[in-house]
Amino acid sequence: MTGTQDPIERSLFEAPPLAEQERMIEAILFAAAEPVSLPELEARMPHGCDPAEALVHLRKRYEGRGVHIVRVGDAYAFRTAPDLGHLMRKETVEQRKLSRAAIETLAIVAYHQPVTRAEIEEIRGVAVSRGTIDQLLEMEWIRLGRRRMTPGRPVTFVVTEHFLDHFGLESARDLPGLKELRAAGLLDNRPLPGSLQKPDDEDEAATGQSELFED
Amino acid sequence: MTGTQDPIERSLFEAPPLAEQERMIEAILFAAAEPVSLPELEARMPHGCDPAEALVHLRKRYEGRGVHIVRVGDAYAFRTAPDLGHLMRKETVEQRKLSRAAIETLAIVAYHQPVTRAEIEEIRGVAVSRGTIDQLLEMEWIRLGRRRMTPGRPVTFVVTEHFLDHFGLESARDLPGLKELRAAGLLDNRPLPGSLQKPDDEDEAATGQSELFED
Amino acid sequence: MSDEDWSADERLSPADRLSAEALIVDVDGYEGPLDLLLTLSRTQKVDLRRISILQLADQYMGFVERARALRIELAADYLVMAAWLAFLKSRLLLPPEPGEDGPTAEELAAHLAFQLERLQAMREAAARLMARDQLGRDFFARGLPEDVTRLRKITYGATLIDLMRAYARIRTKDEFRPFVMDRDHVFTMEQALDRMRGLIGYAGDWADLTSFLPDGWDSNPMRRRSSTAAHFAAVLEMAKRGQVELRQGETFAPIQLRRKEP
Repeated sequence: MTGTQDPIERSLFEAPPLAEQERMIEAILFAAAEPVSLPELEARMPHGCDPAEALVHLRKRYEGRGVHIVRVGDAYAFRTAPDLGHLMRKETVEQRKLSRAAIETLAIVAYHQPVTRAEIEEIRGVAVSRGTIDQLLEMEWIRLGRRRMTPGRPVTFVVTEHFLDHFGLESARDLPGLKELRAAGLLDNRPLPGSLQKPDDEDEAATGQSELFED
Repeated sequence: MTGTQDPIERSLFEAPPLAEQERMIEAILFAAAEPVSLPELEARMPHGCDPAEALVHLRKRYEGRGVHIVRVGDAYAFRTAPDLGHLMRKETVEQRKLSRAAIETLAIVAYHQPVTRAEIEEIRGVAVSRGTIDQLLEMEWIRLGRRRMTPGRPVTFVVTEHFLDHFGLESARDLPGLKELRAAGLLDNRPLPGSLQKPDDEDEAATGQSELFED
Repeated sequence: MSDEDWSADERLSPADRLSAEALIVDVDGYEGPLDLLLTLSRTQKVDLRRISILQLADQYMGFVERARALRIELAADYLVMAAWLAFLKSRLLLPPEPGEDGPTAEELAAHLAFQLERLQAMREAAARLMARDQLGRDFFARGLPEDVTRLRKITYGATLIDLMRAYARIRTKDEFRPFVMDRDHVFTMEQALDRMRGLIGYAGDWADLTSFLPDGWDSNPMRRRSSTAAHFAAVLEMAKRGQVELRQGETFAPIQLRRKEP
């Protein structure tokens, strides 16, 4: 333990050199199974460190290696390179089988978020079955978003960081085909012409989404 | 995943280059739940690989880094550099499930805030032990709100930012209402795992009103 | 679509679905009318944007007819869709009524086409999502997260689901009552009076007041005291009105009562 004293002592006066900061981030990220956010890194490192800058260097160092640093929302984690997945058969976790309804609901939440239950049903043309939302919440792939400011103030759903981590996405903006879908108008909440539309949520749907995907 | 085909195909004829073998070991050691032995490495890598030689290079590569490869018996594993052990404190947090009394109390505060202790007891139908409230206060999931302007001016409780953070909520208003709980299948009275349980030991005993007037 | 988790299955392939019977047998497999329409639309073998809604309406109604002929119960929403498509078809075929308000038949048809295209797009998006490299299948987190220090801190966790279930559990126990001070331990004199009026008709002989206390109010001391006091006050009131007679052998002896003969 004597070796640990030095850097701590020194940090009272100045931040450790960048190379040392890189080592620290490397250790913290390696030890954690879950992504670690920048503020958390900063909180765990000695005073005066700049994890953002050190991270840039560290990420570069691991480019093309067997493990690399991925960004998940505002957090970072080491993950094995996807092309080596075949070596890891032993570690493969049995994935919970998702029903087709659950997968579609998940995709709709991801692409249309924040989205209400009524909107999901409108898109799928069928009631969301009991337990589907429940299951996705339990897997922590979706969570509650802000309530929609429309009559009834329905709850909305958005995807989680856990979801991004699972599918190797930096942010919901990186969903495959998002731009094309939006350009084709397929993410619009177009109400049925005339008066047959659901009373919920027409006006805010569009704004809610763009708000989320904006930088 | 198409990228994986190449090295596998090739490996039928010759072993992957040493740098590639290093990447493989790096990924295997990273993902493994326990140290991996040389024979096991060899078994998991493509035919013709020489994990012993690749390991020598890989270990050298990690010398002086934040993590390094250590030998455990006759197996190998990544470990944090000992001088950085002080950064690892966060990893030892032990998670425990909140007691039923505490989670119910928390739910009532979240849904009815600001709420007095007497009101919590009224809704739960049993007295709330001091320890339950204290625990929630200590976890910083609830805090004191404004005093109620009624006789006795009882203190009220509200949920904290920290609570919203933990449960991934943007505001307490976004909690689903009874109707939505029912729609999500959460209100169907199905026996919850471990139901038929006897009342919580600590605070289900009818202590009556006397305790209400304590403070 | 190669992903095994993604069971966007064989029934989507039109080749396997040419016979109407196959469609009918699979009716349980459809996730609602829109899903069925999307499947039927594939037999047109055109871009969804150029789909013939008229033809689709015919296909759908043909399906519903055959289901009826085979005495297969269709859920109400399938029938609602059939009725709506019949309406749409008639609007598409007939010239618009002069002075008619509301959306044109073409607008309605275009909207249906949009819904089909959007559902199809979401299916494809879902398939692409599931085909991505996934954590724990294609790439991996650290298998041996390190817990180095002996410092052990216990934190209590709960998920949102726990919270919502807890609330649901409390709220289904009984409906929410606005807060009143433990009213369920209080028996009022009015209640006792009502009760005694009903009971006194049977009390021709002297009987202890305590024998009139309601069931379930003698177990808990607070409830026993409250109900005794309320019933005592009630019989005093009834004695005043000349409805009962009261007697007590000595101080603290049981109070007895009987109906006063008119």
